[in-house]
Amino acid sequence: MQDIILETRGLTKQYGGVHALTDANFTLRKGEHVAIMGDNGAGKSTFVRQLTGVEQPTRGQIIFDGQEQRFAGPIAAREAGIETVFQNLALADDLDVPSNLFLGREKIRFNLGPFSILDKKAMREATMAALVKTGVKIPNLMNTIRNMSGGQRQCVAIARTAAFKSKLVIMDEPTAALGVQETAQVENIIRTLKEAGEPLILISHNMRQVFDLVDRIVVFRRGRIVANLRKEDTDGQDIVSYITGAKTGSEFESAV
Amino acid sequence: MQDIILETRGLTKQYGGVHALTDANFTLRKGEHVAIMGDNGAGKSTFVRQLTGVEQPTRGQIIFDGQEQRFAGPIAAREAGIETVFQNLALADDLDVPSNLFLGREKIRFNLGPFSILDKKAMREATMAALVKTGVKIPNLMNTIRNMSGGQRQCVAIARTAAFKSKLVIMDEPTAALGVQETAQVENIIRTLKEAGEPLILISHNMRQVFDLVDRIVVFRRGRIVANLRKEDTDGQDIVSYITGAKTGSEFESAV
Amino acid sequence: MAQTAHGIGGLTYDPAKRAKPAELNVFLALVIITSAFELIGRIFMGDSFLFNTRDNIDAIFNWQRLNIIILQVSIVGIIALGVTQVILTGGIDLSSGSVVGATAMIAMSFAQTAMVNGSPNPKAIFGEWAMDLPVLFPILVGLACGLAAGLINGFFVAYTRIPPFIATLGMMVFARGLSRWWSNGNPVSFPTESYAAIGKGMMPVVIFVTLAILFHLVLNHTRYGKHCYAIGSNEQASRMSGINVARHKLLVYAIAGMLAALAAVVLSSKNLTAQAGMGVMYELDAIAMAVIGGISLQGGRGSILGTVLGALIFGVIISGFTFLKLDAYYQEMVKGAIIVGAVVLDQWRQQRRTKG
Amino acid sequence: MAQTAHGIGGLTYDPAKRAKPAELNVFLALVIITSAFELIGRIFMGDSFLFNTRDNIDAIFNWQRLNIIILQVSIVGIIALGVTQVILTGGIDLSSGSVVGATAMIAMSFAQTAMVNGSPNPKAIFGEWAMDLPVLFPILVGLACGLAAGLINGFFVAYTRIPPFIATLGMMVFARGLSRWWSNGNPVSFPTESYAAIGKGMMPVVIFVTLAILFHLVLNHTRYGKHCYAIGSNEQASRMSGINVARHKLLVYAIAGMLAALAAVVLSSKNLTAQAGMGVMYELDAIAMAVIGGISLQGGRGSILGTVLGALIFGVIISGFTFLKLDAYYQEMVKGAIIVGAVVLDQWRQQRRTKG
Amino acid sequence: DGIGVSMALFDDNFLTVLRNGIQAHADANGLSVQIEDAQNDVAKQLDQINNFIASGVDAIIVNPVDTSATQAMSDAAAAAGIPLVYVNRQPINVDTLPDNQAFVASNEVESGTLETIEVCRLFKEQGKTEANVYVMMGELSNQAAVQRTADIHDVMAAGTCAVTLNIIDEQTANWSRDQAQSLMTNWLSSGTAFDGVIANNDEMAIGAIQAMKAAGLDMGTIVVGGVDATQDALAAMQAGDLDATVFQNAAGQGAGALDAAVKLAKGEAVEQKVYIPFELVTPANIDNYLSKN
Ligand SMILES: Nc1ncnc2c1ncn2[C@@H]1O[C@H](COP(=O)(O)OP(=O)(O)OP(=O)(O)O)[C@@H](O)[C@H]1O
Ligand SMILES: Nc1ncnc2c1ncn2[C@@H]1O[C@H](COP(=O)(O)OP(=O)(O)OP(=O)(O)O)[C@@H](O)[C@H]1O
Ligand SMILES: [Mg+2]
Ligand SMILES: [Mg+2]
Repeated sequence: MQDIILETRGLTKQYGGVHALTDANFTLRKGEHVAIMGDNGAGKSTFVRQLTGVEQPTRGQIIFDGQEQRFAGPIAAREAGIETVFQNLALADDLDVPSNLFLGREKIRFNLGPFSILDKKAMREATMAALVKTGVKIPNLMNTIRNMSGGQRQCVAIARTAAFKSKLVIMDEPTAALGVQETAQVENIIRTLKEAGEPLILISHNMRQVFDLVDRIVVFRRGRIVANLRKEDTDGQDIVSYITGAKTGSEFESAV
Repeated sequence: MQDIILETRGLTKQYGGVHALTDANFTLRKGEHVAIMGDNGAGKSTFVRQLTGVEQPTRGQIIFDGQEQRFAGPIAAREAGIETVFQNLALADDLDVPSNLFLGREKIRFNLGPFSILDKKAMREATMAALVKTGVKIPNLMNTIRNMSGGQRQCVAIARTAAFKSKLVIMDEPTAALGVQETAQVENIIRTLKEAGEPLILISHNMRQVFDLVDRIVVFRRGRIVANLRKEDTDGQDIVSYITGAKTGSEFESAV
Repeated sequence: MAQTAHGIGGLTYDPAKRAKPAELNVFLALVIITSAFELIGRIFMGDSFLFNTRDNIDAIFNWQRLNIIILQVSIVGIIALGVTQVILTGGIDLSSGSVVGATAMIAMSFAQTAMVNGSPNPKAIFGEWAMDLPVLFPILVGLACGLAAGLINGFFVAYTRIPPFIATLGMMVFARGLSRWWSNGNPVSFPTESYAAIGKGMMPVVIFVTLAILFHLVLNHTRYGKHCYAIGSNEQASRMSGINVARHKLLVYAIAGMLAALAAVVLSSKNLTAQAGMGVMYELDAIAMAVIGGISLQGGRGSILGTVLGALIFGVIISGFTFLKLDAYYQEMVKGAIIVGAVVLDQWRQQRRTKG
Repeated sequence: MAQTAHGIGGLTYDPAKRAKPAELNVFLALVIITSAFELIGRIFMGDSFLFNTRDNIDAIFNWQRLNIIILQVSIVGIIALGVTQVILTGGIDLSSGSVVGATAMIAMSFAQTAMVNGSPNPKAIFGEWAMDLPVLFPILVGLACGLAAGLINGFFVAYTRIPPFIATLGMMVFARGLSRWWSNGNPVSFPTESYAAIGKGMMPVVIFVTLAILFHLVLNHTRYGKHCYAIGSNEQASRMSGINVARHKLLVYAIAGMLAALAAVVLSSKNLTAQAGMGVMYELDAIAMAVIGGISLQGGRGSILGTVLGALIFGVIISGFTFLKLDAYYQEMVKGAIIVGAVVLDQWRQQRRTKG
Repeated sequence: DGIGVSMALFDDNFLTVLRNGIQAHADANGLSVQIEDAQNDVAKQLDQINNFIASGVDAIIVNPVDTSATQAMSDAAAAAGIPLVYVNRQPINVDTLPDNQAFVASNEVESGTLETIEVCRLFKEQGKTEANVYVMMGELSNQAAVQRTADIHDVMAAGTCAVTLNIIDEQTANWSRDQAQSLMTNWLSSGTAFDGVIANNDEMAIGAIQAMKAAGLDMGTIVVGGVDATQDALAAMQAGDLDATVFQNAAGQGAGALDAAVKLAKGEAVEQKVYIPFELVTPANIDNYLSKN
């Protein structure tokens, strides 16, 4: 199908003896917003790490934007157009906020290869603009990330993803540490992505958020996909019973 | 008053030029469960770090259990009877789950001072028992914490706090990374504490959770306490207006 | 919920496929290097590295070779045991070599014998009163020196929070100066017979192996060991969890200092002399043994077993070179390559494992 | 929302009270140590450390003293610039001292002059063809050696992921072996006049200061610098954020190798000879300069300015001792204490700051 | 004021005796000397000389780390007009020294030669025509080690050896007794028969002896030679373990250098080259040396 941006076939990951992800078959259409839900330790972040080249899957295929891909590392995934907010945020503790926001793609004034001169002013201003959208407050942007509160850190990571164009956005529990206002702002950012037609994978434990934002919900349980439901066909109670194992999607019965 | 377990007077913390906490006057009665809410970066975790001796306040007094205290470090606070789940969890990444759960107070078989022989079996069993209460699933307890999912890590930190008797429990966003089931379990743990009469300070951004669990809500804004409300006298909408600064508690007006 | 022997439910877990201990790779490197020497010897020299090909001897193994392999690394090995503990906590000890020098000088000064070949000891440091003392005396003096050095290191690391690299670098420079000042650079020689017995024959090996077993047990089964790993893994978290990090570090550096001192006693006894330049570069060798043995310089990961295997790799390399009669000018170049190779092998296998 | 020059709203922020740069403390330590020498000199020796009290000279400052303070640390200082970059990325370079030795030998072999005092060069390594070559030739050969060593270090660190400690330890042993093998331990001497000019007089200082300014700018204003700090701060995060960590490390070690090679050229030119033992322990001195200058061995924190100040502290200590005629036996003991003291001071002030 | 001294290395036993000789002679004559340790680093040595110049000393004594690096030192001292005396090792610019510079040294070629010829003589005395020996070298980057090892080969090549020498293996033990013990044990474990050990210094010779005794070898039949005539070596010789060593008058060299420096500082003329010969020490003449080092 032409309109599929991402597909995985039989994606599997084992750590030592731990079967963290087993035979995941997943598809995402262009412009679609999908949520992944599931217990703690169900394998959601593991799935993200395989997609983004942070780890190499034990088995299975990833087809992104029409081509089979085997990302050697996160750089490859990002260059292919996947922007990710990782659960561990992936921030450099000793750098200030603008440096983190532009980590790996700094704005430059002269191109001298690796020795290109940085455009610090432009980065600072762009950082302000990107952070204001998340609603977070940071009294001093020149402080290091180490000194930021949990929510401030998370907002920096989100702003980083939102500030760059991409073909697919993945967010792993982006609002877990955010306050009421900031959560609302970030949800707005996600709605903007929807309007812009950028596809999104959202991992969240927040039922309200998921039903507010996405088109489709995929449930992970014990390393396997156990349900794949359009928002209209389900409700919170139903999802919980998939998460807890009280129910299993008919097409996935063999999986459990 | 006899029944006050914790009181702070004029507690203040500045980092370089950042006024993270200003003149916090806070009281907690024995057996009382209080929630602290507020924006990201409002100073909630800073408040916790001053209470627990992780940092030394710039100014102000802490009166705990009837005595003025100036905890030199987290050890002193813990010895005085304060158990804390920190926002950064304070886990040792290279150790396995039981070692983390008993970090700093290992079960021993022979007392030989620092060279006391560990009772590994007893610790493993006690770990299982403590973790089952949080509802988390961990396929291999002997894996290092580094390899645990976000929620698994958080459950280990919570189980650690709940497993030991104390005079005061502080939890800084304990359920941020938890799934639906695990959150419910941890809320049950908190209810058990209430029944046992152990006082609690809960930091959370989750309005439903706060109204479900605590007796009183304290709101932080820009490093200051701006509201102190009994649950019965308020509602979610009201709290949000305090958080955003649309409203300020009458007795705190001078503060802003 | 499925509660099993190894965990509580959730994902499928297959204990048979669990990660192998990291020491296995180090052991493999040891085997490969040894076999390489054996093979090269058989092919190019018609001689065997490990087995006896001489007619006049019955033994199958060349015991002399096996002994020297361990013997020549056992003194630095004793130091490496202490260094391992320091590195586990995320620290480093650059002072051990110099502490060996200073301790050897001081201890030996109390271990001298009055008469040498019928004439008074030409290297006497003190007067009559310090001659022919009971052997326990110099040993205790030596251990006290090591303890003092370790406590000073530990004090600075733990209570002033300066980087261990600097604290122990300062002690390295200081102790080397002390050992030169002690007797104006003159060697201290001619110990009593009982002192000479400490490092005689295979005694260094016995001491090394005993201590290795002891510290293996201590690191794996006591609170002390657990706290070493915890502090190295996340010092801040350990402090927040109520471990007295400062006191623990003081203890770790003190133990490392005492082990260096013990190595000094054994070394000076084995050599029947103490010299100001003794122990130069031992600290680097000791650290290298630990790192080859798989310890992480970030702290938190490693083991005594690994360090012992790392020491053996060193021993095999030194003996192997002499066995091959490799030209001295090439030896160091090849040694550099082997050290790197051993760790590359280790790393490569570990990566394969996590990728699998 | 209150959007100010330094941030976006929230808490009150008072820019006047923001944290002082860490280099201030190092500078303070330098001032204190220098003043201490000046004071001790005035009180106990009736002489001045920094000023001229000799009648036959007009100058107020003892320029000779100031010059030698910088001159004697400028060669190790050049190395320290490279080491600073390596440590910033969370690595370490133990090979620089040995690379200096090997490079000096090799470069000098192409910088020899054919005739010495009318007779053929007694230390000639190659034949006629290698004599009296243009000065650029030995310089390029030297830089190429350093580049090769750096690339090998970088390759192992970046692509096989072995600990930098081991990769560079291997290179340390290898390069020292190479420098001994090169001419079987014999020194290589008698360079051409143009080669001798490279390290003459205050040239080493000029080179050091120029490079220090250059790398100060590079670390603070280029992408290269930013990535050094990022990788040292959190390598995993840097990788996840799309920095090509492996390629960057390769570059960092290559630059460090070239700086060591440059130091070797200057050193051998200044001394008019190259020796297999040249540069022994320079790696430790270079690392110590950087650490005294406030760099964190965990990576991510530090600066070139700090390293330069650290180098100056070294220079003042060495000159101060000679000035005070301090007995060499005590010198090292005192030096050890001063190194520790300088960093304790730094640490103590930093802690006070964060407590305030 | 005073005299600055830069020694190549403090940790070396022989140089320690030389250094103590300078100190003792200075104390006896009421002179102030300041002795620095160059730690075998040519560059450090040059810096020390510059530091002396900055402090305005009357004269400088240098025990060169590298005899081919002396040109830069001579230049620095000459530019400042401060007298300079080289001690123990012959500087490469010996023939072009300025007027206010001198040297007091020994010729390293003699030490290894004397040692080797004596070892050969002892083999001959045992009735051998051919002998297998191990050679223990000092630090490979040290010129004394390189020279003394070359001396052995030169003696063999020149035919001045009384028997035919076969070198089984030639390895470094870095001047150290401990490394020499390990090296010897490694050699012993190969089981090759040998007749003697020629070591670049006494410390290594003693280490070899200790290893051989530990393995139960009869030291009466094995010939061991060293250089330096240290107290430990003389004791080993008295015990019948060490067979030959070579004495170099360290204290005498130190005192001579100091005298020359003082004279130059006063502007008096001195002999510019003073050679102090090595002397062979054997059980026969050992009594002459027992109180010298
Ligand atoms: N490197 C690893 N080695 C061993 N086990 C691992 C590793 N990484 C993850 N695991 C295990 O794999 C399982 C899945 O982890 P994952 O992080 O994908 O969970 P998750 O669904 O994201 O959970 P959460 O909601 O808590 O973030 C967990 O049981 C975890 O312990
Ligand atoms: N060590 C520090 N140095 C400088 N600023 C700091 C430091 N620690 C915290 N801050 C600042 O103090 C403010 C309060 O931080 P704190 O962690 O208390 O927020 P919080 O209320 O817990 O927020 P969150 O809900 O995001 O966890 C933030 O603006 C933060 O950037
Ligand atoms: Mg996750
Ligand atoms: Mg917080």
